[in-house]
Amino acid sequence: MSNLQVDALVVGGGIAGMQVALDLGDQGLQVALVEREASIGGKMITLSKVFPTLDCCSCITTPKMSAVAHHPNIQLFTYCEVQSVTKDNAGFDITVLQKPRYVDESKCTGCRQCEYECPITVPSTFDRGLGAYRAIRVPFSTAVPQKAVLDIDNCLLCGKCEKICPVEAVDFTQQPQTFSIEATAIVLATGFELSELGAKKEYGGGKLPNVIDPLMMERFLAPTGPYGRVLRPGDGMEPTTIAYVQCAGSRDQTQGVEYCSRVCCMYAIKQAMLISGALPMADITIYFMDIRTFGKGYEQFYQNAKAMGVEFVRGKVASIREDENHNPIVKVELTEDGRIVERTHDLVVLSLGMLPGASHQNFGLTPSSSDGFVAIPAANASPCVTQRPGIFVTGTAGGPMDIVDSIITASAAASDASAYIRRKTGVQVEQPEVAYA
Amino acid sequence: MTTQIAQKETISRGEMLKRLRAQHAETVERTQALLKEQKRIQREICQVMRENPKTVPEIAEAVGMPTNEVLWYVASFKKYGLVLENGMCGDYPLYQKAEEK
Amino acid sequence: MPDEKVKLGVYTCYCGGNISHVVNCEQVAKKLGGMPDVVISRTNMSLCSDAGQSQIEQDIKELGVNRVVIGACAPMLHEQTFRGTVMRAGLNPYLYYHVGLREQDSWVHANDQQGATQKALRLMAAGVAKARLLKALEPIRLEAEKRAIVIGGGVAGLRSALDIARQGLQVVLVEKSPFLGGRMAQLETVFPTGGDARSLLHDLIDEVVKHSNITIFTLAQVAGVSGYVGNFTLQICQHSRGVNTENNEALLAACRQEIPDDFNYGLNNRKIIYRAYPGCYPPLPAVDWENYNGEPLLIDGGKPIVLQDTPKTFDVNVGAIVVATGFDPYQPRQGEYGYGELKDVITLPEMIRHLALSKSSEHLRWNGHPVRDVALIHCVGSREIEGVDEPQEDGQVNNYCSRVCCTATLHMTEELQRYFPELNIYDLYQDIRTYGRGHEEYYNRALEDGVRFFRYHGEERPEVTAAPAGDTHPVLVKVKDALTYGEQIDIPVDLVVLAVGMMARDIDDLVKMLKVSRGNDRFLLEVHPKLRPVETAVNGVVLAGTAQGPMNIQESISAASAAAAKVVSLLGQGKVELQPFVAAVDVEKCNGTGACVEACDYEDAIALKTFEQNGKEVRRAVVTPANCTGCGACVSVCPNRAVDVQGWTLAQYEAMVEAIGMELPVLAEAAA
Amino acid sequence: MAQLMQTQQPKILILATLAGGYAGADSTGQAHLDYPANTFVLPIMCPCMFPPEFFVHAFEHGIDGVIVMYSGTDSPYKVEADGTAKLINDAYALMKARNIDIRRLRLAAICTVCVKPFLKEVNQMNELLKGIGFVKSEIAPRAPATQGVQA
Repeated sequence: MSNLQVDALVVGGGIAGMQVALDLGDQGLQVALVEREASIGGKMITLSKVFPTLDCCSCITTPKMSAVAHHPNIQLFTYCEVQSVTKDNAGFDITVLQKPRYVDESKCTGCRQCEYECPITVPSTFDRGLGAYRAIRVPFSTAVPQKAVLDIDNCLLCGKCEKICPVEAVDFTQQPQTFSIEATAIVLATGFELSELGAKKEYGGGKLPNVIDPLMMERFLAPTGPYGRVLRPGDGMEPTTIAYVQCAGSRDQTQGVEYCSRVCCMYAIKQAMLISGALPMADITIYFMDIRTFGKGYEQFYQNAKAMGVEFVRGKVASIREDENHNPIVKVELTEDGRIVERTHDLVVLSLGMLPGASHQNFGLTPSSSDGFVAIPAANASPCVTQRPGIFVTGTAGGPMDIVDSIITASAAASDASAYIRRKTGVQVEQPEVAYA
Repeated sequence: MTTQIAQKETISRGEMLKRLRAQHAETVERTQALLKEQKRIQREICQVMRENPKTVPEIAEAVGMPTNEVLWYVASFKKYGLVLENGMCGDYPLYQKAEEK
Repeated sequence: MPDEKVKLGVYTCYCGGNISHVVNCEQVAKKLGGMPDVVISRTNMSLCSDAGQSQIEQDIKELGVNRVVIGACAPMLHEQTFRGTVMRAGLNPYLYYHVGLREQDSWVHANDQQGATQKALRLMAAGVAKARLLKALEPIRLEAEKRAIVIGGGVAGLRSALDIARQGLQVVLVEKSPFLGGRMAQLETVFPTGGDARSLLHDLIDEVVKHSNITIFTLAQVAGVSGYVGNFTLQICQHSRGVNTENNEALLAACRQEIPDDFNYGLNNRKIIYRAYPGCYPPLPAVDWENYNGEPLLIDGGKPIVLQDTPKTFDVNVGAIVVATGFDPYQPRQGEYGYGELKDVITLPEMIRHLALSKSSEHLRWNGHPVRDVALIHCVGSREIEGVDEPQEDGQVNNYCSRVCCTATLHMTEELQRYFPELNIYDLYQDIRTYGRGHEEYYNRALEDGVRFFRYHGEERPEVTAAPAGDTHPVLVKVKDALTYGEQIDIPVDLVVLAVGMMARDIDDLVKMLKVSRGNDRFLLEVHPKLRPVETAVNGVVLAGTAQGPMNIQESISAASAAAAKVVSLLGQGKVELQPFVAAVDVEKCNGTGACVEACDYEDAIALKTFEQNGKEVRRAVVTPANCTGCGACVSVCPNRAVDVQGWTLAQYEAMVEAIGMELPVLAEAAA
Repeated sequence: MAQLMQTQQPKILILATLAGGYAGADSTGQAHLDYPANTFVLPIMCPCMFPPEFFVHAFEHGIDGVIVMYSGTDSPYKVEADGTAKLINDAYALMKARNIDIRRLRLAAICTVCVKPFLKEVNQMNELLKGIGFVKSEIAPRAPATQGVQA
């Protein structure tokens, strides 16, 4: 592949990265978007419905994914990783690794015949390991691009997929390739990682089968989830009492995470409401320290959940163990009267927090703060500007935030980046005709 | 993730496949063992469900496997059309083997 | 094209279960497939996905589908998406009709699956009936002004103006008051960086002032709005400054009339010729016309001068409008927590100003006495509960969280301890919401530094009363403290600070002129929090900062930059396209009655014109599309049915109504 | 099948402005509030495009109740408030001429977040129709005079 010259490189194809790319593209700038997974969509596409509107998440995300794929000014590179970056006067020279899909993207039609033919079943990372897919598969139903990818580490090399493919797209000879991108500016939209389920040993996450993380619950609530309904993963029972333990991965110095992850109160409340819809008989308890429903329409959302009968219990959860039927038992000190009680639930969700995504540190582009997220030296003047000129940050790469805030900071980063690009290149960019806008 | 770059033009397809096989010998071996295991478990679970729909704990008891593992298999069978959900027994959904196509 | 046979493609979306859990989509699709002209009827798990869109494209290309009907979520969300889809397949984007089956069917009839399925079928059948009559339309392409107006000169407005200007567009910035800076100028240090508010602000103002693309009007307000995206005309009314560079110092010196200084919330007085604060921009003082008593000023024993306001009115033409009108702090009712009745109860913004004025003192004093004990109460005017908290005069109960007050309050406790370490500080809260990056640290430090916290329930807010005569402190705060198992605690204090929330501003006139909407919380409403988070329903009008809802400075700046990005995308190319939903006259049917012209309320939208037709001179109605809003007032009055709104014709509605009213074949299968 | 027969209910047509009632109906949906399924909301730009005859046309074709949900004085269209009121009054006259109960046609101002008023209107119309039944039971055949009005 020859060198590609663009105005901006966007690293990360989650909601923030997609929005940055779309805004820059709409302003007439040439954009390359690099995503390490086989599909764009990020964490958001795995969610069920989103607060506070309870829109189906896929309905918000998929059109943006589609728009990115079809935008005349955006070049999309999935299953790619940034390997190294060098800077000269003109801008950045970025080396990108294209990982082999073992499927020719230009031929694959996403028909999934290979997936049905593949004999080996592996845990689906899209379903947080609780569902299954095949060693060759289209990553998920609404993936963009809608192309198969082969997981070579779980492959038998039996060749069945190659035989059945009607368009001869399966290609075992693919090799890792590197190519270069020259860009005037870089926008980091590398996102977050959910904190470890087992990070707080007292809570039994990762050991007790019915203590789960919130993204697992998102999958249970999503129509395309692993069970097609809400079941506890320990034994397939429909839970009737479900508890949320708030701040299980945030505001906890013992875990080294002092900060608030901003989204956990709202996702817990949202999930509680969705569970009430899916399992009308279920009792849902949220153990919390402070409820932080600060966004537009969020406090009303919280009050609605209370009115719907979701139980909010202020208290500090000390530990979680299980009984002989694998029912988690939550030991909690109730703030309201000081009692320490044990309450048994069918299923416990640990409201885990946001940790910085690992990838941006790999390129050594720009320093992080003590919290691990990309440092933003002048937050009250330029909230998307990093310490390195020409490098911008958006979404959760720059600290925990919800989808609404990620989208707004994405547009803000686009504004900052395009001003930088115009100043640097001095070129008046001709904008494309946006038909039917 | 391997990062070595191959000189594609100079190596034949057969040679590349050979190399791929050599490079992944370990994972292929592991996966082959896994496939055998998966086939056995699939057979056993489907056997249990053949007569009557069963819950996950019932299947687990019959095949002597942990319930969470059985659930994972059932979920995967359901996704790929081997198994159907058919009613509830208490708080547990019942699963039965789908008709062979 | 006109004689081409209609070939309908009909798509019923599952919406990932949102629709299909209630509506039997398969049955609906099957029935639709049997209707005349329908060549393909499909369902899809998620039609808006890439795969779903590709399916439609494929059908257009391969089956020759030339009318598309989609039943899915609200048209508001995805009508544009699918217009793009059909366009990519080479079909005119207006040969597509969108039926809302989610918000208006599955989500509201969850308990009546059969009814919902029948309704879906009828709505889709109506869509099919309309689609048969759809005609290809072309958007109206107009030249757009490469200039935007930003209304409001606070931090959000300044940031928006700068970001738009940096992209090569012209900007007009209007500020109602005589000085730039807005609410941010009234702050001292700002969380979480601890930077100085006014120096941050002045860095921004400097850039704005120096930028050659930005024209600033202070003392200026919007008096009228006309036009449409790309071509708005705003009437601006600008008051006089009242002084000039030659006479301002002399007039300032001569001015004797003083009023409470609103910059410091009345903590001191200022003259009616004033600068908001030292170093403000513009540096030239201005006359406070609202409060000037009209008395002449004497300069150096010369002629008495009566200050005169001679407002100027002028028009600006812009392509887009950024609304950055900001917020007002909540003003507590008389007697709310003793405010207005007890001198020792003040609001947090007042406290910020008071601290600024008393930083250099050895001890904190208020109302003539030293302050040793101070209580801060959170959520005043926020998180109010209907039926518990007293509504405001207009019946409003502020049931929202104001987002910034928790961290602002804890920031204040830190500032107080910094300057007056001997103070005892009590903090009364419901939930501490220090959510932002670097915010939780304020809470942790306050806990370490001995701030005493009390947690109250929204249903039982603290009470503030005057202490009994002879008490050690003037004020008593009573709180039922959930942290000590509901113990009733009396806290005697010298000063109570109310952490008041943010209120939407009284900008009724502007809202009416712009035709934008407000939410239940009275802040300006975005189209959708995720799809179009800074745009209003009025094309070309975008929101920046706290006019939209509570935000801190960092968030306001992000929102302002985001608004700028939207404006640049819209106007950068110097032209905009409008939807073609305007009146169109069928000259064959028109016989020039002029009823339409009479019914039309818009200037130059429809007029009778004389021209030649088939060799005869005729007088017929002619529409000027750019001036037509598509209201259809002309349609209902035309005796010849010669005029219609394109894309929304009367014949289409009649066909839809007939389809809905029709006795459809018994839905036996749908009922199964 | 028996169930099916029960669902032969009166049909309510709702003409709702995109800037008002239609968005209000969407808001009602977003709040997942239930109302009867015999309601058919059609989006309109502004109700003043409908000649009075249109409503009679609807009643003739099996619609039992019509609610026009407009934006009232908050409309983006200058003529909407007054123009619509006049059209509805004219429609009432035509309805009377055809012996149609004029309560079958209602005008209501519904805004984008008017969830409660939306439900109230729908429920009220349903209550009314329960009482007065299908329009076909009362509508008089087209009189020559009415045709004259239409022409």
